Amino acid sequence: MSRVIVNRVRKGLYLDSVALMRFSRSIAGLAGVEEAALMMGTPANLGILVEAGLLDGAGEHAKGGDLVIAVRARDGDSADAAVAKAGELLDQPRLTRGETAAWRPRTLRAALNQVPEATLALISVPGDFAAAEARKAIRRGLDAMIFSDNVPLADEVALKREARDLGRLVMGPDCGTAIINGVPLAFANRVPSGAVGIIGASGTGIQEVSCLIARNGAGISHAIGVGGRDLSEAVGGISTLRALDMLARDPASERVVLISKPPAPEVSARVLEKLSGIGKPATVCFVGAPPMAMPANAVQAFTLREAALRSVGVSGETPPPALPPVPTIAPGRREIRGLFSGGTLCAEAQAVMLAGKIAVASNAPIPGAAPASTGAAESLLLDMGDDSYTRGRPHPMIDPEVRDDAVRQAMADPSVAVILADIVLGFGAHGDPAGHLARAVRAAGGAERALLIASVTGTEADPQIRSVQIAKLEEAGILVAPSNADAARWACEAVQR
Amino acid sequence: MSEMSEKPKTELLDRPLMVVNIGLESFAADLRAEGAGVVHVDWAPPAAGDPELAALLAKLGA
Amino acid sequence: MNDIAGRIETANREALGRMIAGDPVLVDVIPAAEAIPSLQDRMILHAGPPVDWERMCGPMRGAVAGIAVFEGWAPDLETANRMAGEGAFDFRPNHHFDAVGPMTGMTTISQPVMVVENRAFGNRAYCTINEGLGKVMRFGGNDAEVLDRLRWLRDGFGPAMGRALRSGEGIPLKPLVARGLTMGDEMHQRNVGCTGLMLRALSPAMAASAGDLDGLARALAFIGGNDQFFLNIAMAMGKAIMDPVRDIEASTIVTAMSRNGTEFGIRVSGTGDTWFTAPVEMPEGLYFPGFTEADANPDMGDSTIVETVGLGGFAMGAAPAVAGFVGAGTASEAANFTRSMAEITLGENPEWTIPAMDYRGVPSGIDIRLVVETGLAPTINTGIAHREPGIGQVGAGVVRAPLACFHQALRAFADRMGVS
Amino acid sequence: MAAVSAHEPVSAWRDGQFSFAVRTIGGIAARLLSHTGRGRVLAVFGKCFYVELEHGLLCVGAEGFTLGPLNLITSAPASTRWLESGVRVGDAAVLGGGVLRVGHRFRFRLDGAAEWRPAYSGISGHPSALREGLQRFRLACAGVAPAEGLGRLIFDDTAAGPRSPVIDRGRVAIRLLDDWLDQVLRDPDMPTAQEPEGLNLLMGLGPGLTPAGDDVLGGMMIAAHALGEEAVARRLWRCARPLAEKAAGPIARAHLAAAADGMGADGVHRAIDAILRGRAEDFGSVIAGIDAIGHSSGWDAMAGVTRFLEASFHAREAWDARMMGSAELRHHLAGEFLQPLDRARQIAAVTADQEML
Repeated sequence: MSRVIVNRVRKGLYLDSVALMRFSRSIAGLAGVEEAALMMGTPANLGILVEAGLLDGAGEHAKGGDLVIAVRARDGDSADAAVAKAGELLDQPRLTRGETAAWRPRTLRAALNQVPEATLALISVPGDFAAAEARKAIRRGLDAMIFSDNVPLADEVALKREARDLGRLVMGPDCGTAIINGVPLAFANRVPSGAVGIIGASGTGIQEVSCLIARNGAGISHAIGVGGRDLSEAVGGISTLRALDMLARDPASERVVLISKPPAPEVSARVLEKLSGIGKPATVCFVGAPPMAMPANAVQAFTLREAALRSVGVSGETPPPALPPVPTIAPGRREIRGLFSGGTLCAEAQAVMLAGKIAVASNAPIPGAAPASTGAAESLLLDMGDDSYTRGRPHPMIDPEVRDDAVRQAMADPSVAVILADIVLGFGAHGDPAGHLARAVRAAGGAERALLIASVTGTEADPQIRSVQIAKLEEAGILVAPSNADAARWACEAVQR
Repeated sequence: MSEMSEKPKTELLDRPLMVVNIGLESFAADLRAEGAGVVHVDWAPPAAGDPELAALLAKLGA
Repeated sequence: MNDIAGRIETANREALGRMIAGDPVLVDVIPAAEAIPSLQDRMILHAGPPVDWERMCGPMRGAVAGIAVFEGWAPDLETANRMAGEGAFDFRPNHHFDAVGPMTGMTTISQPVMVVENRAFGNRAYCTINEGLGKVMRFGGNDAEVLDRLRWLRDGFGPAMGRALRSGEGIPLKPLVARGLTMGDEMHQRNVGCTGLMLRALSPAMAASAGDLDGLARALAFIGGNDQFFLNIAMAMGKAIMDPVRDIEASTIVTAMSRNGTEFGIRVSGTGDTWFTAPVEMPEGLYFPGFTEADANPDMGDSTIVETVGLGGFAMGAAPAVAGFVGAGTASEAANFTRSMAEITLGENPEWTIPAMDYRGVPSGIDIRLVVETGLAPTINTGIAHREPGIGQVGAGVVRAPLACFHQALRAFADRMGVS
Repeated sequence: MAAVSAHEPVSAWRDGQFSFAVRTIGGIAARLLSHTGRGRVLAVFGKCFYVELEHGLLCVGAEGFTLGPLNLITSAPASTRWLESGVRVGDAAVLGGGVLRVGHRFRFRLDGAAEWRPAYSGISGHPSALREGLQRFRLACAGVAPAEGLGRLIFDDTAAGPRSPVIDRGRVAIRLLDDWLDQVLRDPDMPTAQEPEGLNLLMGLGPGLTPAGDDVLGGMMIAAHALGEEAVARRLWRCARPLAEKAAGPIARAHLAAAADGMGADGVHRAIDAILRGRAEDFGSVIAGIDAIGHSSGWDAMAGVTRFLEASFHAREAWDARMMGSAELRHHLAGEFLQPLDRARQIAAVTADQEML
């Protein structure tokens, strides 16, 4: 029966022996506690604690003026509970000195009293409260960005209809990325300001396009996230239409890019009709959609990469870089396994593969791709940011651990030829996602293994610094493609060779 | 609540961004680091999360 | 649904307007029977929402026995106690008779009451004279010394102060309180500034209308020696300001907060005369040397009418010395109490400003919807009385109004508005 | 500000501050308070709180608090609980103009305070009085000394009674110190090289704010001063001081330093006085005085005192025997006070007592 010893040292705490005695007895009586002592940390007393088998590493360095709480208990929990109780007993009401805590308003209303010139409410409270907070914001004349997900659809619809009547913009819900007046919000990247205005129904879609634009020497005026369901039939594109109005009037935005999954037919008609009236050249990228009729001022792009290039005037047809020389893939290996933290990046990879005549399945399938559950297709692309993975766990962009198991499984699967992974940088994302993936790959080890191809969505100005992240991936033998679309194309080439 | 209607229409894009951050404190910290105007709200569910009272409050325009 | 919100907003704007427009003036000191015609013989008004003899705390029982002997309804304290138990006295809240009273808050027919008239609306409010420090009726004191002092107030001080006030136009209280705020008073736990200003305002007229010099000297020494003399005037002022704000349909503004040592009660403009009550909480504070929490009586008194108009705990930003005194953190944190109360009030009082907070007005108009939404209950700077009658104050601290009162009020208000 | 309770002089309360008179000041505290200075509150307990000034510590107590070298006895009501009245660790302490200000609430007026120093009533220290006094004291406090701490070392036979690691180590330390004292008292100019072992076992031993072992050493040094053996006290302190610097907190060190100057709690001095005079009737109040000094620290100090007195008695007796050269004298000395019959009963009573303990 393993016994646990826990010590806690309270620096410079004075208690008279009456109190010490009382506390020791009350703790010794707690469930699971075999012996407990509270003594000043003098060498002599430490000697006693050793003899009584009560001293551990923490207690050893106590000095004469410190109080040592020493507990031996049946198990860890009762030991910790006893030490916590001792702490409680010791914490007489102490008024902490220290500088005055700046007052933080408790509600939006109080915040507006403090800062009347506020223009945007960034809301990241739990889903079932987010719509109510957004409603308060738009009624107070603010626009709202709802980062929270799990907002009921009916709430989104009612909220956006009221916003439309009030002439306000609601970004989201589940809007992870936005850039307003050059300021990155939530999970955005630090990109130079410029003439391209982006409207996106997805966070990572905006990040990939804005970073590619930056890498091509241009910049962003604003990036407005409208949330994944805005272009659904139920919502009817209210925020997209509002965003188009805003960019139409915005002098800084000379060109517009619209990114989303294929919208419902009548919604896309309404959106394209509005787009035709903005009086500015536009690029439309409904990832996974077939070729569609575009208004005169608009051109269709089929991948995020193409949309970015077109929006900076580089024609989409420039030949993409070819797959560099790679070791030939073992005959048994046929499958491509995609592990994505970004939903739209997963969609774009599916689009590229379908165009490359490769059968694809996904837990978030685009038109033409098979649902993951059927297992029919050889290649499986997973959107690991999907609710099924993030239930009760942080998003993989925040905590890459979520993806480690899938990487290990894919590395161990003899039928997998290529493993695709996206690395997304920027504010809010993990401090070193590439380093994390590299460690997971090295840990998986194995002499003969699948080809690993990744892309890094980010800029040099991001906290994680894109070039540093690329170096870490290449050190671990991971091939790094210039964009998510290129990585997918390289995977196809590698498998078809 | 009481000065609701007279508030002038603020245009998001044509004036410096000033954010009221309600929820994750890290977003406010990032915004402050970027030099953007932000006030962080120490938010808690209305009526301490009691759904019945919260619903009443909403109907009573709180 | 939106018209409900609109109606509430309009009603609250009216309520806040009346609060700010109030013009309280101290005009007279007259016997309670003359000021309050409905106050009958053997009727004892007490602080707080209604409470009967069985549920009264120690100090209040002591005060009842004492005042019964004072009014001659009982020969001695034991008989008075027995009579009280047998229902010989009619117990009513001060608030039901346009009156307020500190701690036990005894008001009976022959006691002199100070009269504050709200010149903007013509209503009047009344409060007995503050007896001073230590063993006094408001803390349940009822021995000969206490009763003698009450007799002197009835026969000597009261009439003298009344004569002085009647000889002039009365003393406007808003500007006086405004100056008190700049002197570090918050009008609940600290009235030293306003007491001084009141003494300066009263003394010339008291001297001019004085019957004899000894009487005058004793009267002026009585005011000068009691730092809390102005408290009762501030309370009558609070009552005079809030009464016109009562009974505004669809208004969610709190018009009274009060405690009787057993229960804490609030009244709301839009719900008529109903008291919404919950068990009173124990204050957290610091005790005078020699006393500890074990000696404390639960919170008591109508003095929270001061917080209701935005002073006391709401104006803590003006009184850093009080924050330290009531053990509510460091002096520099005093302003946070005012900011916190600004979260549950609809506006600020432009005439009562706090220099240390860049002359921001004290938070005014407590809205029950904001209290329930934020969970921030009104903060009250309260004196702590000894559990035994007649020993007096043993400390001071901060106490929060129980949230349960506000939940009840919100539900009742919603029913009345047909919202469920 | 608000009113003050009836029986507290209103003068104690003025505008948010309590101001009390200091009635008596301990010898060491008086030295600290003789000049201006700043410091802070180091620790707050129920009945007293410690203030750390530049040159040392002082301890502020209410009416009826034990007299002692570091203590200020003030006019604050006896039932005062400093924590509940707002004294906090870290409060600023400012000394100047005859007033000690603590935090923003308290002012202690020093003018007119009496200084307290231990006083002995012409002790002869005659061995026979000393021996009888010791016996009477042990009889009086049999069964009263608490189980915690080292109080039970007052009695010769400590084998009885519940075992504890503290007592075990304490007994070993005391035996070593007894031997050292025995030699140094017999031969004062014993080479100083010989260190009093057992000190490192004793210092910092046992529970309590001032560990029991420190109080025992303190008692020894105080008893040494009482018997005019300042040199022995100095030698003890020279060895114990570095241990105290390293092991003990500032409060324990301050009490030890005072004991090294021969000053301890009033109760200890009264006990020494009564023992040396051998007077019987004082022991009731003496026991109460010892009990009033913190939980066990009064008893721990008396353990040190009795050990030192015992050692000095044996050394004096050996010296007399050597001088007189004959056993009869020893017998004569021993019997002088007690009739032979009483002696037998006397010895039986003492031994019976110890089993009962």
